[in-house]
Amino acid sequence: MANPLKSLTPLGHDKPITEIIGAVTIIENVGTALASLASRRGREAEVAGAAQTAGIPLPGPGRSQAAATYSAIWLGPEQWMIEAPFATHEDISAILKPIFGEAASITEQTDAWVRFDLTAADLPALFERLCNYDLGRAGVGAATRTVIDHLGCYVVRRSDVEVSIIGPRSSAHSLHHALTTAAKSAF
Amino acid sequence: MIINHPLLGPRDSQEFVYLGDAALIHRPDGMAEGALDKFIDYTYLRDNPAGTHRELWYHEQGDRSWLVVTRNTVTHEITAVELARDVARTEGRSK
Amino acid sequence: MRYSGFRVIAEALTGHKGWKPAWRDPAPQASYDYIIVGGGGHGLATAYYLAKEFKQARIAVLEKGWIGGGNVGRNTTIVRSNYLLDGNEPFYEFSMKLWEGLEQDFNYNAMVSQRGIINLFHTDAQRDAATRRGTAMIMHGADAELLNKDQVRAMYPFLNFENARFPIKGALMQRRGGTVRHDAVAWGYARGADSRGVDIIQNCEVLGMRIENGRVLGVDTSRGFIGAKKVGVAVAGSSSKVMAGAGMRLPMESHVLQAFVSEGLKPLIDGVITYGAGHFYVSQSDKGGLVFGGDIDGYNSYAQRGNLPVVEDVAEGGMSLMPMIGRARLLRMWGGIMDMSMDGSPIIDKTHIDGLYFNGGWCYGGFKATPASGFVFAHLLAKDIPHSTATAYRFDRFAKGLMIDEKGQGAQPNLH
Amino acid sequence: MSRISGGQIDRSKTLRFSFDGVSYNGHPGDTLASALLANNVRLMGRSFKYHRPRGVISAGSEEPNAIVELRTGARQEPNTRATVIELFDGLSAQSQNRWPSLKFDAMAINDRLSPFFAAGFYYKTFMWPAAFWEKIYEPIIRRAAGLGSLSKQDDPDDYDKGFLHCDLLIIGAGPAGLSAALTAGRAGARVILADEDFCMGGRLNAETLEIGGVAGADWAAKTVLELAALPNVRLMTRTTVIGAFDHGIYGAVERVSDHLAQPLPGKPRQILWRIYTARAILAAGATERPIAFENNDRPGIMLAGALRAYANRWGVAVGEKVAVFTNNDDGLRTVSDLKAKGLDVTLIDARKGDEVIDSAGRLGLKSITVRRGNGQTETLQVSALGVSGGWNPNLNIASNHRGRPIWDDSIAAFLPAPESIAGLSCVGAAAGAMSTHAALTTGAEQAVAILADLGIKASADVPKAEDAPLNLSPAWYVHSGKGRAWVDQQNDVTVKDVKLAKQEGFVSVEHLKRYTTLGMATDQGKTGNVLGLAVMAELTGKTIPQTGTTIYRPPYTPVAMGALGGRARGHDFKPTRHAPSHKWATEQGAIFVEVGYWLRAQWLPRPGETTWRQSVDREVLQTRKSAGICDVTTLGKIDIQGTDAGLFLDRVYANTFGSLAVGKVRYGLMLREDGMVMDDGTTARMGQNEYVMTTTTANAVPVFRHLEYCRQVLWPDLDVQLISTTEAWAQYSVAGPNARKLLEKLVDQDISDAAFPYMACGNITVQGTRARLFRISFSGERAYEIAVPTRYGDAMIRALVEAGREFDAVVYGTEALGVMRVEKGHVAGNELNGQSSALNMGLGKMVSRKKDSIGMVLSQREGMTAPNGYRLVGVKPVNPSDALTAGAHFLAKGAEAVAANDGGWLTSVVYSPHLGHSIGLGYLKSGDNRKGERMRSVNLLAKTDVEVEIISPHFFDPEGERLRG
Repeated sequence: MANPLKSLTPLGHDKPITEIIGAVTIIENVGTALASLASRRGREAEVAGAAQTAGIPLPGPGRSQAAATYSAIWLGPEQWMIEAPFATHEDISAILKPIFGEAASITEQTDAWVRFDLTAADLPALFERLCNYDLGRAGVGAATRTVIDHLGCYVVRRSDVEVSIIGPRSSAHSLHHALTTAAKSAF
Repeated sequence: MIINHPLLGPRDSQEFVYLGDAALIHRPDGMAEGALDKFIDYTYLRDNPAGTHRELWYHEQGDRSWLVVTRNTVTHEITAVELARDVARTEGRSK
Repeated sequence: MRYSGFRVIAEALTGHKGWKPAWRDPAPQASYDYIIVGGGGHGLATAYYLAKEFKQARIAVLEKGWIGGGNVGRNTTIVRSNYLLDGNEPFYEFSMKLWEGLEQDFNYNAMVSQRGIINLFHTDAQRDAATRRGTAMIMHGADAELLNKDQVRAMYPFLNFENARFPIKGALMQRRGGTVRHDAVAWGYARGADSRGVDIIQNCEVLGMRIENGRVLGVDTSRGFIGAKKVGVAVAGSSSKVMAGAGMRLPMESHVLQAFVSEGLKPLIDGVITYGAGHFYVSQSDKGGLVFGGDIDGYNSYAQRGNLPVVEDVAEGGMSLMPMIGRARLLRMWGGIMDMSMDGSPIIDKTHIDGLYFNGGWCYGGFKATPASGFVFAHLLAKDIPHSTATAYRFDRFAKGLMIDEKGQGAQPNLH
Repeated sequence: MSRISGGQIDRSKTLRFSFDGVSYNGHPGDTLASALLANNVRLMGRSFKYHRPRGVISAGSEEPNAIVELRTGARQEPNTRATVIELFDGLSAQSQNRWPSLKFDAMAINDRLSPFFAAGFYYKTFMWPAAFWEKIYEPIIRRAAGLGSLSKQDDPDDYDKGFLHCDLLIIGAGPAGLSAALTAGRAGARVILADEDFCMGGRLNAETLEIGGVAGADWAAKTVLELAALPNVRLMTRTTVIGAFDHGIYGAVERVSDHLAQPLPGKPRQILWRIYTARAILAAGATERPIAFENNDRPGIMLAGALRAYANRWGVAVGEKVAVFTNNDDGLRTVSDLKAKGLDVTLIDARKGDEVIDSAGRLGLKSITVRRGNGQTETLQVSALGVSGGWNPNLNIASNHRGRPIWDDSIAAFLPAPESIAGLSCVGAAAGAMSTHAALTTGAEQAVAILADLGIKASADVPKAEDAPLNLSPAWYVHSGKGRAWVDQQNDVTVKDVKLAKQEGFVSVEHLKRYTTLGMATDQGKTGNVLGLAVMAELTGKTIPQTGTTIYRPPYTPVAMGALGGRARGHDFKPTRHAPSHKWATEQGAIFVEVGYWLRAQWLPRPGETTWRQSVDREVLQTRKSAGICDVTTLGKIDIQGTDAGLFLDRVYANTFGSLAVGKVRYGLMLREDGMVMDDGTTARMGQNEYVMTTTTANAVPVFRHLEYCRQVLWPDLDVQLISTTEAWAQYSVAGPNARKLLEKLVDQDISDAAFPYMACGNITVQGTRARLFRISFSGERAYEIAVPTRYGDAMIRALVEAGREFDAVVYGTEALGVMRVEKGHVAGNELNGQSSALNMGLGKMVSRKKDSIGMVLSQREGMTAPNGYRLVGVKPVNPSDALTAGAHFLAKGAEAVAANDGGWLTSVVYSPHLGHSIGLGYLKSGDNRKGERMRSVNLLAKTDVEVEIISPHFFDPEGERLRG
């Protein structure tokens, strides 16, 4: 068998980028595996139970929640995005399926997205140039999907000074351009 | 405009896609007698009121919920926003 | 009283004392042979042609406000006959031919200006569609040309050819397309109709229809009942409201279409430019303002005003097509209520009620259609048979599966 | 110099600027207007129609006359109000709409000919001969019309858009706005205070009035300092709120860099803010209006409050001897303030029957003629005249939702109607509260009331200030003589024009505006509209409210298109989507094409290939001969799971799916409810309750939306879950006789025809990497689509190319893809035009009548099943060397090219290297029964007329043996 396939980051490099633009640090995060989890009709309780046992948080609307290994983002009614360390959970859907069996629909999502982690002391000042999400009122753990330069992106407030933006992978360059432009303009 | 999403709170209508009159919930049975006439009315005729209007919006750039929004077409005032799935069920839709 | 250059000079020298009101302000009579509901462009044109071309009399136009206050006074003034489908193109070409002789016909300078319209294309598929459309236009007796990128550049060098997300590949041009001074169209028809005995009754709102045994007897108005042998409704924007008075549900929704004008500028844009990769079309008025527009807001509305997202979307299209307009200023925005029909095409037809006729569902196309709409509606009212160019605009086309869907969007009005 | 003592300018610094090439000095704090006046320049522009010499009449954004071209080159900015241009060092401005010079303007001849240019004259002439309009009359009119000019160069500056949120937006930072902001700010509410000026304080900066014992301007400065220290308050100067939109959203434009020679690196020129508010306060103050009299438009004649403002705020006197013509006590403030500055001031008080009946001075005011109450007339030599006809509340934004303003006799002006916009309250002069005390009080009290609604406790603490009444007695225009008295100065609308409009029946406000162009100029009639209304009211013997009201649309002042466009221009107009093979294809020198937001390789030239056809022909022939590889990632992929997934597919597809076996793929046809084809694609059953649907690239988003609609709205109890996986998988088509051999080198499983027959699908691995394989074909060849996680997409294309080397495999682009699908007769974009049914496409049999599916019923309508309708056909030129063009129409031989003979059209055309001539697909009336017929395909744009033969759309391997292999 030939050499295993080599992977590229969403921005098309061997290694993820890190850059500092004035007061903002932008990191291309490739260290997280993603899978969507959706309850099958009428089996919401089973899903909740299995998740609890497995240590998978299932936050409510507009929220994200972190636990020991897994964290999760609410996507829609009875639907979440499960996050886990890529190093240990590269094949995340294969790991999750046995946990939920036929009670849930699980779909691999790791490669569908590009994730940028933004760090800045004054994140609201940056986000007021990016999207209509009121980050000033969004506490830690707030998570939502909204529009950034025509792109549907998830905005996840990890801490007071850190936000993840999870956007469509094929538009990684456009999204990155929007973020760097706003960072230069805002500060 | 602002649509007060029942799960996510106030959201800019720019995140949504508009479809039209919520009467579309009541899709006729295609296998029933006289289906053709029913489908012609269902697909083409509208009350189009100047006033209160129940209409379907899709949160495409958000949580992908279809919503039934009750909105005044003269003032644009929104008086109710519900998950279309719940409305459809209460109005008798199932499988 | 006839208008002319000599008259203008004579009046100028005598202090303008001789000018008479452009139309009378008559009180409504007890009954008429024809009542046209709606004193907009279409209603006034209908009355004008009823009197002039079909030699009918005892005609009244009822307007709830002031004539010309609806969409004829709030549009982007573009005229063209560059439609694709058999159901549409003969009608719009007929309209174009009427525009071409209109001012001499009704003795009013409506500034019909055929400076040409181009529809830009940016993909091979759009070019193929332009070829199909242009060939169909010529087969219907209209004019059409396919311009390549260099021909477009020669015409409008300031368009974004170098740094475009969606490069310009060429354009479909109709040289006979152009613009018309919109208010003057309403006033010209009103004056022409009035001088032929038509009663134009302003501030007279139709509150209901009086119908007995399936036949219309007249209309109840804010100024009392007015009897009529035939009632023609031409109230685009309020069609569903008025026809509900006759117990009818229509295949349409009402939507707001915003339009915009910039501050006055020295000449920049001679003709009409339509962007093929964004929602933006623009022309420059004789006063110097850039008149431009884009898509409808997209939700049912009777509010005659829109919201920011569409304003921004139109400006984005404009900036991407002609980055020079960044330093031009948007002066005024307004909204008109469109009858958005289920296939994007109008309805001009009898109803199931004897003596009640309907004209509406114009979507974006109402202004350019004004002369033909009035003419064919007058034809239908006077002769009870549709004019040869408007045979497809029937109510029953949806039941029969004979939609006239230029955009191929199906039964969703806000996509047409 | 006309500089006098005082003012809020920094005399320690000097700024150089030029107007019409002459350089002058000014100071920080000056506007272009104040600096020009300080340099004794009163003539600043020409009017629109008569080219009358004009100077400033105001000190704010309502200015109709002093409008100039600011800056030069690509940054030239026409129609810019000198009264709001903040002076900066090196500023350069030119006068506009004049030739050859401002002082001598040849077009001023129009003024002499004005009797011929009465309102609406152009509607009555220029009609003969018809052809002359475009050729002669209109070009002259167009050249004469317009004001300033654009550079016709790309705007070099950047613009941002942004979004702000607050409890309370306060529009205007005069006494009322500051008082409201202080009250709300101290209470801890989230407040935004926006003002169009570069210095907060509003009229306070232009007055000598005191608040709480200190000068009003000082109180304002102190208040701004306190607000700036509050973290919950955002102060936005140079920010114009342009309009009120639905549900508490306001638009605002912040001029970030307009007071600089050019923006700093990386910074925008302006920002369009969308402000989301719980509540808003309109504290926009009031705008003074003139009294019309003969020749009331000369440079030097201005609003009394403006004359006062130039003296108090900018330390500028417009001459030593001045006069004030007023009908209210505010005018008296101008008299006293100017006297205090040592000027010689004459008062003409209309309330005493005194009137200004004429003026003199062609390029600048020299004298005025005054008729005293006792009938005596006198001529006063003055260089400036301040006029005050009262003040109109700036209710513009309050009427954005078309709420009709209400007339108030006490100040003879319109007030905003209560609740005219939900959530908006009006205070201060904007609400008709004209004294400083009233402004401070209404501002504070409204803030308290609003915050109470929002559950925030606040208290009003209002300092002492003057509370004098306006004592206005209405005077609109001076009845005298035959001359012209201007109502709308920029558009040259005079009292005579209003009279003519009345005479011709244009009495409604809407008709008056449109017929005379009153209020249509760049100032939107801020100073002229009510005056015009008053004149019409008098002529018709009605009251002003009976005559009509004027409501205002956004924007409050004109907005640069760049600000509304933001960053979305050039390549940033829309996002770009890159396919997984993009990096590799770029290295290969591929030619890319826009497909929606995607960039796809259109063809991949090889050295020596000089035309696109050479590349495409090679790609096609080599694929059919051996193997070809194509990136098909852009097709939509939707993961469909749930115990009802099969049933769901039966509802959304016209053909049957429930019966599809696990491990199998089927082609699906999706209709709209109106029976037209919406989309097509393949759907694979990957597991018992697990399907993967593919859509066309163009319809990926609409189809997903449609499926969610069916799932949530139509059949809410079906157990179906959906999620898009378009971007998760890098998918490549491998087609051609050697496709399997090529793949066998890479995949870890047995994919022999026995193990993996035509239309099979499954989860596999590629060198240990998770992958999916589908044996489906769009090209008519034995073909597979192999998908790997997107991060391996780049490696996968390289691996495929490497593995294909021994077979001389090619990578092909969208052109070759198109050629092969046309050769095979597959419908695609040009056939899926939204106007075509399954029957039109020759797929009528796919619509199952045995089950209810979207579109099934309406597809049966008579008009859509007529035998003479369009049918998909294949077309080839009778003479193989003839080229076909897509979009050409079908005509019978010898038939005239008129609509009656139109048989249909060519939808797609390609050159088939395999057949050696061009081929096409088309929709032809009764096409089913016309195979073998010879017709013409006519393109009337390119003037081509080609004889063609109608054949089956399946040009290539009609039996499909090659598919199964």
